[in-house]
Amino acid sequence: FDWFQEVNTTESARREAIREVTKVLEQEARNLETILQQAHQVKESEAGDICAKGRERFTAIKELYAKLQTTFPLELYYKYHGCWRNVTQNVCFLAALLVYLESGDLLTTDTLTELTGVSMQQDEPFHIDLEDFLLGLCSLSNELARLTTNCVTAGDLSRPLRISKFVADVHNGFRMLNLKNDSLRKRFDSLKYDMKKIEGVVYDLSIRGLIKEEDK
Amino acid sequence: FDWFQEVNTTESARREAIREVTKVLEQEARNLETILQQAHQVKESEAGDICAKGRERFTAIKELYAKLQTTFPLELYYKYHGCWRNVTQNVCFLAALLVYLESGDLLTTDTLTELTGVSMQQDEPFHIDLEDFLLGLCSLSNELARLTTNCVTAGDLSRPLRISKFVADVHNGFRMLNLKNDSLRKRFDSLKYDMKKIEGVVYDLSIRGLIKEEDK
Amino acid sequence: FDWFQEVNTTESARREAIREVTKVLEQEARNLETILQQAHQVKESEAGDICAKGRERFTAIKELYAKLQTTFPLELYYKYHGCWRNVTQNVCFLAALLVYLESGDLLTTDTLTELTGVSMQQDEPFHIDLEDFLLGLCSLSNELARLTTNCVTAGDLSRPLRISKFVADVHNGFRMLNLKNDSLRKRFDSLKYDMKKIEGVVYDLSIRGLIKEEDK
Amino acid sequence: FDWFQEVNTTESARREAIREVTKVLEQEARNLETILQQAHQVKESEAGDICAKGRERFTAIKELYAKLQTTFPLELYYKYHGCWRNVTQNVCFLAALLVYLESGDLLTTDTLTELTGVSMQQDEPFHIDLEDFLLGLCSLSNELARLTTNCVTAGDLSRPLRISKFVADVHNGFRMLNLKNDSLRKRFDSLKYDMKKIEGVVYDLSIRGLIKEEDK
Amino acid sequence: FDWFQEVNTTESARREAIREVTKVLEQEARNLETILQQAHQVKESEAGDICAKGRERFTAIKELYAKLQTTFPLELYYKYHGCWRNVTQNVCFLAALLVYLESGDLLTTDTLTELTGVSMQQDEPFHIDLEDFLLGLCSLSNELARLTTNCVTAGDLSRPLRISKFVADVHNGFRMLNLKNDSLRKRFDSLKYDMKKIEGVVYDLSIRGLIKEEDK
Amino acid sequence: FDWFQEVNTTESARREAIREVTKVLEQEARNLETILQQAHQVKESEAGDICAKGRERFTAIKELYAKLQTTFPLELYYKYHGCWRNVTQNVCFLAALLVYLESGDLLTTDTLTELTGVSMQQDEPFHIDLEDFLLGLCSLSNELARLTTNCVTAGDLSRPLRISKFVADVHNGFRMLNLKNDSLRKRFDSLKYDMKKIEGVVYDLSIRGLIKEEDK
Amino acid sequence: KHNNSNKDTNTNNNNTNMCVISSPILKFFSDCETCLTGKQDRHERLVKISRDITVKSKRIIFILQRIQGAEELDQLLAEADEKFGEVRALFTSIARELVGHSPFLYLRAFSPGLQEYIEAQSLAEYLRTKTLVKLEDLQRELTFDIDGTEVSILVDEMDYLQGIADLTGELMRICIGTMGKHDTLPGETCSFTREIYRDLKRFSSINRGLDRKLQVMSNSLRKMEQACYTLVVRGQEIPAGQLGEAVDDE
Amino acid sequence: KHNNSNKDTNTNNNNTNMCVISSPILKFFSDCETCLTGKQDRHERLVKISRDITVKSKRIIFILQRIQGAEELDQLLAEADEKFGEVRALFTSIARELVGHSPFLYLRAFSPGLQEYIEAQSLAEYLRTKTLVKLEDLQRELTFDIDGTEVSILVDEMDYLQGIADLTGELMRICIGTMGKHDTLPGETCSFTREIYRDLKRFSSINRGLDRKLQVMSNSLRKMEQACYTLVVRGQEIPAGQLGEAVDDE
Ligand SMILES: [Mn+2]
Ligand SMILES: [Mn+2]
Repeated sequence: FDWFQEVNTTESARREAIREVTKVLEQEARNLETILQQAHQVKESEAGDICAKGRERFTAIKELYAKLQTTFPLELYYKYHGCWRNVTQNVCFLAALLVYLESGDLLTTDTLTELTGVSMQQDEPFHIDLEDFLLGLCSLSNELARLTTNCVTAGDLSRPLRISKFVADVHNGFRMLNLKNDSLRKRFDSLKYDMKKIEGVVYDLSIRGLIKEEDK
Repeated sequence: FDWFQEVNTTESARREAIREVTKVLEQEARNLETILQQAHQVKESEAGDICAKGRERFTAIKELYAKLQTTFPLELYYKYHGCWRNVTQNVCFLAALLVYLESGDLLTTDTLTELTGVSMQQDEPFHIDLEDFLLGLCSLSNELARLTTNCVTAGDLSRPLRISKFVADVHNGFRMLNLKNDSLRKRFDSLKYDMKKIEGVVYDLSIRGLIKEEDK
Repeated sequence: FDWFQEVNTTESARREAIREVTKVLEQEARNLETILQQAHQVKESEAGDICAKGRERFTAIKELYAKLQTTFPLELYYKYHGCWRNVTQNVCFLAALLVYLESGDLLTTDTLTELTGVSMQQDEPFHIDLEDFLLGLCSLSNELARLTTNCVTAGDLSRPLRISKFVADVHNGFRMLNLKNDSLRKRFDSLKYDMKKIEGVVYDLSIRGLIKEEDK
Repeated sequence: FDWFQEVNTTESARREAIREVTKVLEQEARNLETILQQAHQVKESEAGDICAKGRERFTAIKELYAKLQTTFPLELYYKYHGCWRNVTQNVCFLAALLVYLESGDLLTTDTLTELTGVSMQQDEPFHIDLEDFLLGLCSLSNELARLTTNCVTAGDLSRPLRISKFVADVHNGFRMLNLKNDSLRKRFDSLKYDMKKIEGVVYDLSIRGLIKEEDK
Repeated sequence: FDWFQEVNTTESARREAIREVTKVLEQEARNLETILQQAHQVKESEAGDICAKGRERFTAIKELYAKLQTTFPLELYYKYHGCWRNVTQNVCFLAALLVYLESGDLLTTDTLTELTGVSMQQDEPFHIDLEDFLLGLCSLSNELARLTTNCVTAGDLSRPLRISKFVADVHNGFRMLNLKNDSLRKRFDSLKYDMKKIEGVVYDLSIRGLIKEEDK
Repeated sequence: FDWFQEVNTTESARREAIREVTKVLEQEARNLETILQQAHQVKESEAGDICAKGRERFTAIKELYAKLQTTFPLELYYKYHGCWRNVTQNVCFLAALLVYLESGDLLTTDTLTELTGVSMQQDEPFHIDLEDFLLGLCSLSNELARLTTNCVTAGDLSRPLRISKFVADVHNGFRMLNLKNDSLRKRFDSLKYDMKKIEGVVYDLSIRGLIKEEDK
Repeated sequence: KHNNSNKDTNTNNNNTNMCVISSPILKFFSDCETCLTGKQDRHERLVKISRDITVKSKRIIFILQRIQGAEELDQLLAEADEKFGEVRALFTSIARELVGHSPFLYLRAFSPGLQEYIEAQSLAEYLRTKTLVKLEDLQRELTFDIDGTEVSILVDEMDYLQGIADLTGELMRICIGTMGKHDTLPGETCSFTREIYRDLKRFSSINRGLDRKLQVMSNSLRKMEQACYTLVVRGQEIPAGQLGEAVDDE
Repeated sequence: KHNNSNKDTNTNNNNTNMCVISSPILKFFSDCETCLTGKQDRHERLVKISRDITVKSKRIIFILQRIQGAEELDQLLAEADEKFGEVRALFTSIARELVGHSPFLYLRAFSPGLQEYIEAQSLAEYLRTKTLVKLEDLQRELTFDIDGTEVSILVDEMDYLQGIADLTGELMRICIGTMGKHDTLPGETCSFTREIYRDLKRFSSINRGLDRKLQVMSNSLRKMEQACYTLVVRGQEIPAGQLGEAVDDE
């Protein structure tokens, strides 16, 4: 049984090391989130500053992902995948939010790789799992639904229409996928709900004549 | 126990065959949905094209239902009913949406049979279960509620009133039924909610004098 | 355990008898609701007819409550209370709606007793439970919120302000209660939303100068 | 919607009729169980009387199954199957227990058909579902495990060995099946446990020299 | 989103292929189990024949494991690990049982690799997970506890003491491991229980003077 | 909320520190257990050596308890109690086993304090919780039941009667307590089974005349 | 701003109990408030009494669980009876609270205590007379004369059956605990439980709650049967050649 | 029969509290009995006090929920303060029970009451000062001088956060309820909640309990944001051609 004992010890040590890195990664993600949350309180024009600060934080996140890859043999990726799933979904969401705030575009896999230093090629030893990426996008639309109401409250009446178009595009993309996975399907339903909510805001503005013709 | 073993094998084979067909059926339904979803973006007058394309897809769906009936002895219909329930509810919804977009009328059982090739006579060996049909109608009102706000946004101000009357009729029909079934009752509550939402849109138009007298 | 057999039989028989009566009661309540629902489509001045028809249906309801009291020993009232809770809440709601449509007043306990033949004295053997009555009032404000928008649609611009005052009074009454975290508190929270909605309509009218000075 | 209403009513009536019959069937099954339970208190030699009484009760059960088949169109068998599943499993168990007490043999499908009047051919319109039969056999071994300890307590030392052999045979039969179904797999695990328990009793007797050589 | 769609399809195809292989693997494991189960009914001296037959079946199992490795890129081992966990634990158990019946020794990792063609080096791309191996050993002691009582019943009085020593050794090995994992810890508790049961049998033999001095 | 950051950090650090100590404590307890387990294999007369070795290990345990007390403010004892409950119950059990093996007496609170350096005065800031102590005693009777059968196997026929008397005394003590329906009551119920088991051994010996008159 | 129509009414209901309430609506709600608060307060008081009853009943059960030989029975029962007096006093307080109110309205408040009491009472009754306590006897014990009014704390059949199901759990403990010490109790409790189980089994699947109780009973019964089996199997063995000695030993 | 070795000891522990206990083992267990029963009894007493605190705190919250315009605030706070006095008396009883015992040992007994109290206290504090009550202030309020000993009912961070999470639920009700009646409260409560949420979000996934609370807060926050949105959207609309009238109306 000595050999087992040894395997056991290696195993524990690895999990401990992974735990250490993901803990810091979670902390970094939370810091980034706190920064990006401020977007709810500022005008769109002032978001640039927030985005700049947000982008900076990705340096640390990139390093942590690099470090994570040194804690275990990469062929065991999916053995430990559960340990960083949650935080990676969160990082995907935050990257997507950042990119949207910066440019109004959808996060591409290339940009995600640029920000985190991790590939999205599913056959790479260490990569970002597709499902985690998609779940991150679901969180994005949820946050954008909140942003839509808040920017109306803050007096910014031109954004809702743009957000609405953006989320409709994401929704269309999702509909193509054959979602077996339960948690993803559930989140897709909530994406649908978010889209309707944003459409509702656009409607509220339209009917009151608060949308400029040129925005349409 | 040999006999049991045999029964067991037949059973597995059947479920496998059904699974195959319903998988394709789901894919077809998704395609059809993508087509009909475009109705949210176009003027009512341009919906004809979408409807034509949608109607075409039913050829494939009809064939799949025909194929489904060959995968198991029809007297065991309700043994396997659970396998195609979801997709059938979805098909009913899409058929109802198609018919509404085409003519503004409620999908009749005859039209449904024409589109899917499946009878709605509850005593036929293979038929569409009444409950599945009704659940499809609930999805319809949900979609129409969305359509209502979107067509106001798109500047089409005459549809909401008509949709409102249509959904009120459906709602009245449902109220007559003595709904015991839990999932149906829940969906009926959401139908009520959709109706109120649509009435809200009509109200918004009314108070702003945006409803023409002749529409009333 | 023969006595248990007996107890069981009595018990089953009683529950069956109660079930029979409440089933008919539910049907009657549904019929009454269908009648009163028409108030959404007619002018206030024409509601008299609806009310008259509605009031008639209470004869049947009264009889059913009388019959209900013969199905079990009255000291066991709260043992079987759960069986008719829902329908009684609904009856209270409908009675309150009727009275409001007739006179614009809040249903009093005396009128309720007159309509249903059941006392509201909480120490009477058979009575209407106070909480059921209050839950009925919550449903009333929900229905009045819908009525408010619909009567604007129908061109009746003087009712919203009156409804608004009425619901505000009910709301003020509710605020006096010490509620537990139960269904009543939840419904009270949603009453607040109904009130907001009605106030919204009044606001919409007032910014358009559609409220006559004498109504204020 | 009238047609729906009608379907709905037929449906309710059928379910009510089925409920009536199964309720009586459950009662009969319980009576039979009370009779067969006495086997735990009597010597094996006196079981004949119990069995005779038990067999008589099957006349009523047979009639009830015949009546059940008249309550709905048989092609809808699996639509309502859930309603009599439990009681049929119980009846299978009781039939198997009866046959075991009478002869020490395993209930055959023919005998079951003889007792209940229902075929076990899975393609017959009305039949006993294979799974229900197998679940009944699982209950049998559970009861036999109890019987084994009780008959030792009552001083009957020759039965355990015979029961042990019988249950081991049933267990072997089960092992051949590819059990996908969850509830069946769980029950199979408990069958294994019962077998071990009975083997334990045989062991207890063996080690104390309480098993006659000729029994082995 | 096209790229996602593609990834999705590959994924489904792989899972399907894995499912196919593991299904056959499960069937083979069941067949093997049926063979080895006969050890409960024969004398120790006659077990050789059973073992020979059992060993033969491993040819098929080995091939299936080889085939399994072709169904997906091996670096994704742990992504799909859950699909063959159960059957692999069962195979480990059966291999361990076979080896014990053949030689009275504990299955070594080398022998397991020889039988299944799969390495136990935890860093190999495709290997048998250590935890699955250990869970297989827990099942072994459970089976040996049953064997112990059954061989006393069959009159074989010298085996219990040997089994007792063997299981005590396994138990000692396990105690060294720092078991964090929940399911493993639970099974370890049941191993403890099995050991006590076997000690009980040895006690029963001892007090009756049925253990030969030279066996001690 | 910076204070919360701080509190959180302190809290995490404390829990980490406690976890560190208890981890080592668990390891030490496991080592001690391995030593005392040998008592099952040796004659009573040779147990002295085992006991001596066991007693030595308590030096380390004592130090660890001393260290544990430095990891958090002692007034928060019951806040973190859950972290060391399990291991303390185990230590109590091992201390009680040691004392029993040494002297045949029940572990007193004074001896426990001597061994672990921790008081059992329930109002001391750091103490051994009374319930943990009692749960340790339950484990003791469980172990003694195992010891009883094993020492018969080993040919030591005089111990069972003494163990029986000892456990009966403990059982009598427990009967004086008013227990809630908690884990202690459950363990007390299982203590009864242990007592029965030991009495069974004494009975087995006595019917064979293997108990010497002077032991009675 | 657009809605200050009811500011006036607001101000005078700020402290509802002190100032004059003008509108009939507010008058009605003020009455509701009194009624609802009264209910809540009574509910709270009943919960407290019920908890006391639970504790005391549990302790009675522990006293009775101390039984070993036949000779101590009377003393234990006497001890229990004394405690039952205290429990009865608590039930009197409940009855006092319930004057003019339906026990079923407050059943949820005190049914845990009631069930535990039934468990204790039925255990005592079993040990005293070897019979099952009757529902009507329990009911009579729970009928009180409060200032001339007769108040019954109605015992629901389901509460009774819950108590009986719990009783079999306690009987199981007694069966195991007295095994080898008391000549008849283990066997008697086992047969008694078996009879209750068989009788009640007739009503299974009528009521979901009852089914759960039957499951608990069935588990207890199996444990008792197993214990009796062990005793019998062990007793069956008379080692060859030592027959004489074994008889001596008895 | 074969085991009557301990019949003697049996008989003299039948009523444990009355007769002399000879063996040291029994002496020890008798001490245990005293200790365990004492614990149980104290637990029960604390549960009862805690329930009273819960009821009273809930009623304080209802009083504060009556707020509409700014002018009633002082009166409502005065009313609440009076009730807080009663709650404080109850906490004094808890402190009295805890003299010489760890609050954490009995935390489960009184933490529902404590949490509800924190909810009420933080709501009052918010309405009074528009700030979040500090844990140390709460802690000071819950430190008592019992016969010269200082007894602290220690407030765990998690209890505090639970109270804050519940607070946001109540703020949500106030936000909705005062909308259109109170000029500043709806907006203020919404921003205040948003800040709390953002600050606490930094600690998410540290603690599972905290995550659940954050979820509750997030829901309340969204409802408040939605309500504020509705108000703003509505206010944005000035129908063409009726501008003059609308201004008049204000
Ligand atoms: Mn109990
Ligand atoms: Mn609250």
